[in-house]
Amino acid sequence: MNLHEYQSKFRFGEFGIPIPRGKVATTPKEAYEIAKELGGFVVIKSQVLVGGRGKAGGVKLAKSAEEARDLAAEILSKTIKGLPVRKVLVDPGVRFNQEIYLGITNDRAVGKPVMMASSEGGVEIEEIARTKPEAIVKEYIDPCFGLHAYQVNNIASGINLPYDHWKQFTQIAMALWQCYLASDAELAEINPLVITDEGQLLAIDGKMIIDDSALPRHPDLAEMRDIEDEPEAETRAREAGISYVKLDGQIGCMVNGAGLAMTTMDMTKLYGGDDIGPANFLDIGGGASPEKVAAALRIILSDPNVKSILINIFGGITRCDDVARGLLVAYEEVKPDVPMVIRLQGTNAKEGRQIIDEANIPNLVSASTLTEAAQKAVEAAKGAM
Amino acid sequence: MNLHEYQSKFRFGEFGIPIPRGKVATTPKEAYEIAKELGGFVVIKSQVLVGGRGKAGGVKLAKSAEEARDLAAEILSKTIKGLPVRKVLVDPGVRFNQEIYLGITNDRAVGKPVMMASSEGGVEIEEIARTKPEAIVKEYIDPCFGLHAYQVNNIASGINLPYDHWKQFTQIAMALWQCYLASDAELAEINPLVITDEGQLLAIDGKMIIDDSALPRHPDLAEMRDIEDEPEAETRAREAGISYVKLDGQIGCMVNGAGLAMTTMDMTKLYGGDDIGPANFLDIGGGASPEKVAAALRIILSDPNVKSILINIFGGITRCDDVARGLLVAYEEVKPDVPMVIRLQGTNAKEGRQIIDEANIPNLVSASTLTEAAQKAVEAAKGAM
Amino acid sequence: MSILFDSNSKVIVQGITGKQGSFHTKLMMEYGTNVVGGVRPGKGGEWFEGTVPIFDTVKKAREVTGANVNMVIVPPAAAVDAIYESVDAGIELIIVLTEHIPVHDMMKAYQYVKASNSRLIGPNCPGLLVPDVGKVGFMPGSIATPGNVGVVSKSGTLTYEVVYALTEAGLGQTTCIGIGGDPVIGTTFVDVLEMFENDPDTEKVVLIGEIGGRAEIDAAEYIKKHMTKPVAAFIAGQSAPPGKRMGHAGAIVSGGEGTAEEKIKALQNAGVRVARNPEEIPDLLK
Amino acid sequence: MSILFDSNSKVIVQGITGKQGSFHTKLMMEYGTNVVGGVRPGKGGEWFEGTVPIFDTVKKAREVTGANVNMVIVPPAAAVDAIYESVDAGIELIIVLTEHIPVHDMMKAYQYVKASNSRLIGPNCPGLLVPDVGKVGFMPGSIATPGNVGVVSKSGTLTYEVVYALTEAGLGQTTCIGIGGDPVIGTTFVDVLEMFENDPDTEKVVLIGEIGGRAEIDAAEYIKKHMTKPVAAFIAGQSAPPGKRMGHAGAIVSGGEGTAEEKIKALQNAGVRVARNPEEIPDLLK
Repeated sequence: MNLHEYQSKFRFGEFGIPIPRGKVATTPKEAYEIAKELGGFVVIKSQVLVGGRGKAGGVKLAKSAEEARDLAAEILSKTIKGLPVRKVLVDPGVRFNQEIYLGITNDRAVGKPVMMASSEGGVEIEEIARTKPEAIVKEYIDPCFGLHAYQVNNIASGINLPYDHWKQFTQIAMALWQCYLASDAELAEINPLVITDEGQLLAIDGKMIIDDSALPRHPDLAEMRDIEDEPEAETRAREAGISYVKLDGQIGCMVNGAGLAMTTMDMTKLYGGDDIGPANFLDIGGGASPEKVAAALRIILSDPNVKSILINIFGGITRCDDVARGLLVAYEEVKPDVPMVIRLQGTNAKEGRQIIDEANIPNLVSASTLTEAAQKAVEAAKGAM
Repeated sequence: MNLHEYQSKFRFGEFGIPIPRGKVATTPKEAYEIAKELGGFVVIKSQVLVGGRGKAGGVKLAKSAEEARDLAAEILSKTIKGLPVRKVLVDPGVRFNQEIYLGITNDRAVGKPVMMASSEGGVEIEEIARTKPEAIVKEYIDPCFGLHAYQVNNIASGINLPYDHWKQFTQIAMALWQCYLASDAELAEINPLVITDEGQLLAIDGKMIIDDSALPRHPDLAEMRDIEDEPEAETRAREAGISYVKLDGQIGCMVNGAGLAMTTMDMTKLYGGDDIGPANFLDIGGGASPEKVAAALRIILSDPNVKSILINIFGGITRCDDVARGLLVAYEEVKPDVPMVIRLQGTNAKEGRQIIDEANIPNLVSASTLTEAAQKAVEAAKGAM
Repeated sequence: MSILFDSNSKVIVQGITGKQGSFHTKLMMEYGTNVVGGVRPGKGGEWFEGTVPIFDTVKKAREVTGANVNMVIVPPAAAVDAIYESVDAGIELIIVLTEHIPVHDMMKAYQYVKASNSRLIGPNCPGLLVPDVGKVGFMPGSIATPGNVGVVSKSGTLTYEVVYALTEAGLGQTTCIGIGGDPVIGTTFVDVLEMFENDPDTEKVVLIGEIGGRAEIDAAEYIKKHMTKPVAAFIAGQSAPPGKRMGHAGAIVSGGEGTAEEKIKALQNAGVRVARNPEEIPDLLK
Repeated sequence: MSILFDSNSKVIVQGITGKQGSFHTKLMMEYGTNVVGGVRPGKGGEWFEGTVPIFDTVKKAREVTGANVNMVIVPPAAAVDAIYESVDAGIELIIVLTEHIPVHDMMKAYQYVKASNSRLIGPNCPGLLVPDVGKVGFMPGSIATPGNVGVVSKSGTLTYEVVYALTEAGLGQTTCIGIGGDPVIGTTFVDVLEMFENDPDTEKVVLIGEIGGRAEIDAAEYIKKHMTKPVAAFIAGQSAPPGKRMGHAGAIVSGGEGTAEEKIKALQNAGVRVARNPEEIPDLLK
């Protein structure tokens, strides 16, 4: 789960990391009040869960409360990468002379957290990795022993941080580690951490990603999920216990298993070419009760781009005849009007296919291989466009 | 640092371990009030930092508030193993049907904490180890990973605890581990942990020893030190940065280094025989400034049993001539009237001895070997007895 | 022959009394797996299906039965404890099916397992299957048949799909293993490839990967340097957008890393035949 | 020859700019020890005594100087971090002089060192000395002389006492080592006895123990089973009462365990000549 900049920074602040004293506004008037309180010189930052806000005009400097109000109005009316801006963070303006990157993430291959830093902050770490990899300093953190103070020294030394700042840098790095740990974060990143003209370190932008699997033990973090800022279908899928990601294509997919669901998407793209592709990722998980199939159908159909539906079930423990029966019940309930292709394979596939065929539903056909199913779904989508 | 029973139990309580709702009394009247509040049936427990309180008559059951008052008066007038009883804990009486031992201590050889339990609680663990070692179940705890829930299951299974109690036992064991950890304890022990007639687990006696080296980071625990309950000289020594332990003999010892200080004690015993021995352990540490030597002299002389003083300094980094000069200054200040033997060896020993000899102080003689010094100190003590 | 599991393997099931645990244990026993015990605190002394003894702890189960394999099918909050318990009890092979273990917990447990003599498969994996010998986990027994192909995969149903396709094409398997779709897992592609390379009965290998992480890149490097046996592969998620998690906790392209494209390129560069479609795999092995 | 330290050893001092650190480093250099660097964050680039470079981190110090020994003489709150830093920088021998490290911290660090390739001596130890070759720590150089006796001790000044007595009696030393008086230490009697047993130049061994713990009992067992060289010993604290800590954090008889009596008995039972008085030791070796 991604946190907004303001959520990440406020949380950093709770762990003792110095952050600007900004506040969130949802209207130009609120932005005006905050800016006035902060002395007029502020930065207005759109709070949307995508990268590249700056380039998209979602971050602006204001020299007065009036200007802040006008810029907030402008930004609040924007849509950035498909997401309407609903909130802005109004932070005091800061003059600084250096931008540092400091972040912690999980290194999957090593099975350890890694702290990364660079004196070339202010751009994305991947950008630094591409353009100046030698400017990135890494310290792997033993998850059983935690971040050692000496490791922060190695980092400070590695990025040539003047010694005057080491003490504060150590406090910040340790606090970031504690915050990462206590939040079950996959990423906790300060970028940039600036050295202000007054010689203080300050976290002026921040980002956190929380491990979804750990949310049950962090109700406070789970509450931070901004459901306004994600497609409504994803929210509903999560509530139904279905794994769903909205995509840009035309073929709605319903599959059991994440790997097979990705594969099914890939097949629609393989046979669909440049114009046709998957409308979504959808894994209904183990079992396939009529209720779950119906919920999945409704979620898929809530996307107006969907022109056909491809249902691909590999019956292992799940029996295909059960799925077929479940689908017929769900069909009656949802009454989808787009063409549907169902492919059943594995345990009791034959019986399942027979049930579908005998139901004789005009817009529901079955297929025996994934290739055949994908080709049929592509054809159907083309016919409906 | 040893904690009193009530300090240990109240701390256990903070970590969620069920303890009796008792209170501490320093007067019979207070004991009466507490007993009345608790319904009359109470146990009065002397709070002194020694073992074997029960056998010494320091723990008594009362059936009424009046009896509690009288028993408290009796116990508060006692001296147990040389320590006057200044406080009693008044706990509600509890009826129970099983006594369990549950403790965590550091295993030095393995370098890990070890949790120990036994269904034969209520006596000291060393007693169980002697009489019924197979009744002790151990689980080593990896200090980096902490106590695992499964280890508590192993213990519960090992002591044949009925499954009904496992859930509560796990909560208690985990809480004890957290308490041990958060307190930098060397020992955290519940003995006994009883199963009450109502089927609940309850920690009716407890003991904690805190690692002295960790006290600087636990000001709350450091404050719990009961200086009333230790010899005054030990309190003063600690304040002066001197390591001192009062003993029962007649020869006051002043030595640099813990191992050498113990050895010097041993020598006075070796040559003193059954009647003469060390009056104290005293390590003045590195260096030997006149102030420190003077403080050490005063601490030694505060013990009225001291009949002679043996000063044994091995000059390594410390130079013996410096020590000799320091001693003369301290001597002038403290003016001890018991015979003193000083043995200087190592760096600049010759010069040191010359300084002592030239000072020509009637009750201060020097010796060149430890054997000679010990023998002279024993003779001097005998002469003064 | 097979890898990791054979007719001498003795399996206990931790979580045997749970709904999923009992269901799958029955299927495993029907398939012929030597299930020697179950673990469930408080049920020690009882019997599963009248024939399999239940113990309170893994330690006891191991002492009594001599089990060397523990299948862990307990809720996520208890799964990591089960890993430590298995390691400390001296279990050789720990197979964790449980999904949704927090990755911080898993990183710690991973370090612990790595320093031990135990091997961990998973978490969040379908387990393994040795045709006609036994299976530990979710894989349906009906889709597999004995042969000379080793199958290793991050996925569940996609593995069944491929194994089924192999069986239909007359290509039997030595061992089918799902290593799991979580970011931090106990056994990687490289570990399994090495075992297949050293297994005399495995002649060909199928690798099924997906987007996220760089395990497939490491596998490609290993194949290039050390493998003599032919490998065919499929990488799922070619049409997945960056920054979005595709079901599996580990299936995410982040910061431009972990795309299907780079994985396919690396594998092809190592001489692996990469299928565009999992149904092509049998042909690529012929 | 000596154990653990020889003329090829390159020493860095962590805490070189402190009062104690600089004082002892000078003495070590005067004695001929090859001190190649110092570590003090923020002083990187400066020089100690005009000849020894100071570095911000152990990593840098090791990279530049090739040091294999780190002497740690920093405050207790920083000492455990220095151990991790030394291990992670690949230092072979870490000698920690610092006293009053909390034992919980030390237990964790001990596990870390044990799993690594580094050896730790201490904490709370006087260090080691190889006569006429070098010394790391507090031992005064003047009391020692080269010879064939290996000395290992839990103590500081008591060690000096014994080494001085040996030297006075014409018995030189191969190596004198103080392993420290804390409850949890990196190198035990058994470790050092094994090294002395394997060192061709060490012909006789002196062991100086004290009350508390069971390291001397373990040593006696080792001597009985494995040692061919004669061992003389002294155990301090014979007159110490139970339950009282005698200066050293580890010097305490608790629960009837760790008495001088049982240690002496075990050593005698292993054929060790135990002195009643440390000044007797040279005679017991003759």
